[in-house]
Amino acid sequence: MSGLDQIFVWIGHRAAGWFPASVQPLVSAVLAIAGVMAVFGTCFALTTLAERKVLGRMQNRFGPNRVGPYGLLQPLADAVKMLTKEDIVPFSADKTLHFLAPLVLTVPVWLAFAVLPFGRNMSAINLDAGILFFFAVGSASELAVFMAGWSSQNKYSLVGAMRAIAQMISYEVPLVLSVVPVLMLAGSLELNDIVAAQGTYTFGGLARWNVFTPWGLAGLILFLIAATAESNRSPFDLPEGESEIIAGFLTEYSGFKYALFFLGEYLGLFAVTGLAVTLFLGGWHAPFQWLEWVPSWFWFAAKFGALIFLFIWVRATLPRLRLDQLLNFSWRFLVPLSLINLLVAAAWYWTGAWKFPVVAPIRWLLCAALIALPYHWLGRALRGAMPPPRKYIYAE
Amino acid sequence: MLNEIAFLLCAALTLAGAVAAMMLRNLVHCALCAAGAFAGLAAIYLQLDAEFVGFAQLLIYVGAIAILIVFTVLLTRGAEIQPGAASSASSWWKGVPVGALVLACLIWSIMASPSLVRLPSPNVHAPVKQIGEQLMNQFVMPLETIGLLLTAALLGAVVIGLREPRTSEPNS
Amino acid sequence: MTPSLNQYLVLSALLFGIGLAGALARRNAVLVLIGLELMLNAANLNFIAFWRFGPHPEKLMGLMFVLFSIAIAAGEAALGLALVIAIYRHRRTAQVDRFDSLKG
Amino acid sequence: MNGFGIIKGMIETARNFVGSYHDAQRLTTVQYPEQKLPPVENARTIPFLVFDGDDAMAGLRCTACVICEKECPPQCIYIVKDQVKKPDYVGKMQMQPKVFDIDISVCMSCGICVEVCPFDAIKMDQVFELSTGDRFGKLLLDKHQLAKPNDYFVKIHKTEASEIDVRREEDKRKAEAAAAAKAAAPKSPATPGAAK
Repeated sequence: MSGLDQIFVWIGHRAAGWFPASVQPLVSAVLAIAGVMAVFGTCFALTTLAERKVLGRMQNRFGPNRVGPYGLLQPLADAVKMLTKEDIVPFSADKTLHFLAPLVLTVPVWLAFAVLPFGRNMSAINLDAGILFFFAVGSASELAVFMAGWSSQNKYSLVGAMRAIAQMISYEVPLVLSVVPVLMLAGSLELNDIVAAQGTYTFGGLARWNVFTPWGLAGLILFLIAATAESNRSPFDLPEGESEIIAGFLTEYSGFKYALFFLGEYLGLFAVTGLAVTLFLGGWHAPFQWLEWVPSWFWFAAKFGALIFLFIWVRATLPRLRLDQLLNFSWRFLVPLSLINLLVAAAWYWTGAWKFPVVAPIRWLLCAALIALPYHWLGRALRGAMPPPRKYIYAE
Repeated sequence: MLNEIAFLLCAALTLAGAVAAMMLRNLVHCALCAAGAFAGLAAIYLQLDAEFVGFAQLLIYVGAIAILIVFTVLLTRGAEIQPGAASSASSWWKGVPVGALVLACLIWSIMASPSLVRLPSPNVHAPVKQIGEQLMNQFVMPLETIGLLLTAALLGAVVIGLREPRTSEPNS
Repeated sequence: MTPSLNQYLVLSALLFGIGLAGALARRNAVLVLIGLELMLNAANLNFIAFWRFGPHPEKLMGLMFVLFSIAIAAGEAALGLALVIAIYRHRRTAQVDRFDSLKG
Repeated sequence: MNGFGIIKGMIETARNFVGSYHDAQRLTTVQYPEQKLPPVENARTIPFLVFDGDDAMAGLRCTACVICEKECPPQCIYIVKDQVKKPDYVGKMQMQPKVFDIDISVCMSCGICVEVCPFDAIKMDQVFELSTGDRFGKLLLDKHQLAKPNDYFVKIHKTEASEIDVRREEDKRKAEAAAAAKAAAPKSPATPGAAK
């Protein structure tokens, strides 16, 4: 079990062992960085391909299948195309900010991977305030989007950037609030502790992941919705809604800078997905006790891949929202629901002390009802707040 | 030595950001430079072993306040360089001497105080858990007050920012 | 060698001076607010530095002060900027020296 | 129940996703360069010139009447009449084009030339792989490139072509009958026209 499980840790140790002791921390840090960048860089390439293929299949098309066997070399072709394109900077653009924006977006996103535990003993740094670090470095992306949109001196860019910021600010609130119950129940901001808190098994060897509790399930769904919006993905892709504002804040970008934006957006999605896996899906723990022999990093990767597939699936299914629907949905539905979810988590915590027969199902149902009823009411209220369905006079 | 260099870098970033934020003519540049200064300060907090505060600084100042400022700049059309911008240079005579005077006082008192040349206590650690416990015990009253204050500020900002319904004004 | 307390205090003083000079000299209300934030940050840096170099860092007093101060700064910024926008709606300007009459 | 529609939609896309792997009916995409759909009979791209027989230039139905040139809305047809005449299918002497060019970069595939042609000489083609690296030279087709045998016309527009063929056969037969009658009626001396 431990051989394959710890193979990357072992490789890192051996590689660092060749260097003098004084630089060993530096070397192991560099190795961790290189590992993360290599793995998630590849992951980026594969996801762009997978996204196009899965989207194609969901729309009864083939998707890319020309470059290489089954189109597997498509990312390579895309990369060559992107990097050989002319880098156009608009004449009236703010050159410095136009240049800095992709960097400001991409660099902090890489930092966010530092605290994610990818497997047993496999996180680059153990920060005491890991979650806070994650959200703190993620907050730079809003400024980057603004810089990109404003510096382009293009009205579509500016509108896209303003939409992006309004959306990111609105959805950051439920994103953080849906994480709080996990922190409350785990009693720590450190991601390794949160994973460890989900590491035990209950009856039948089923894992005690947060998603198997009412507040965890609700939290995961809230988190995923907010994460979709944070990473500007469909159905919340208004900032880049190509049918309305060309490409939003990306309109004036081309070539390598555009590729960097693309990379930054996907990495942001990966980081948030990794966080969802860590917080709600038990991190690198196996779902059943008898599956513990499978390496921990495999479980992380499997859950990660499943969530990425889910994001692609949602993108293939749902149409884009309107801006007022988007903001109403956040402030009138997600934020109150995530606040109520806090109360549910507290109720779950207090009912944990109950001692009478068949307590587990009762406790589960009670807490589930506590979140399901507000969900129903808020949903109805939200539907009431929306304008009524449009009446068509001529088309019918 | 490494610490010293890191400190100097962060300090340089902070000061450069602050000076640029106060001197540049384009308000969006000012706001972004201010964000840079706030980020530099966060780095200095991290260097001072105040992890939690450093991240909070980054989250709140860079993630929220800088964005708010940028939004306000755009909403008040401040990004355009006004024709009156040249005259604002003439008001430097008000600000700079006062700032320099205060600065001189502060620096003089810092330099004159011998007790301030001290080295940090070793191995300071501020675990998040301890911060949380303190917030819930010793500082629970300020915490609640802050909560109330923030709620009031939120409501106040919304009320102020609300566009009042267009009433017919007879004399306009 | 690590930086001493003096250096942090000098940095903080410089920041305060810059913020003060800017807040007094610039006429745009947003810039005045940025200057205020810089001064507030200078104070925060002082708190952190004194906490770190002080005799009882384990009591976390300085940290707590800064946490509360950051929270207040956030509220202050939100309110201040809302005021700027509200005034801009009435006067079509964000220059502070034009806000000189109480009558709207 | 709120959110139920989303789940229904996601089931639908999932059904597409799974179905597209084992249900050929769903994947309607044609892998173009390797597979091609058989063209529909009414498909039309650019005009071509129909000729009868084996010799393209001799059998060209076009009589250089320049109606099409005049009618063409984007004016992409360019015709120069030849001085030499040649007999048409009924044996009548007709003009023939010396130059017949169509600039297919200008042609908008409206088919008006086909409508107005009284000789069934110009018809719409179904070729579509017309792209070329030479923007000015290769897109200007002359009469040698435009001429295509009647068999080809029959192949692509079966209904229309057979109708025309029947009509032309009839014309030919009538003309022959007329010629024969003419040759037969005045038994006496010489009829120079009929001999020709």
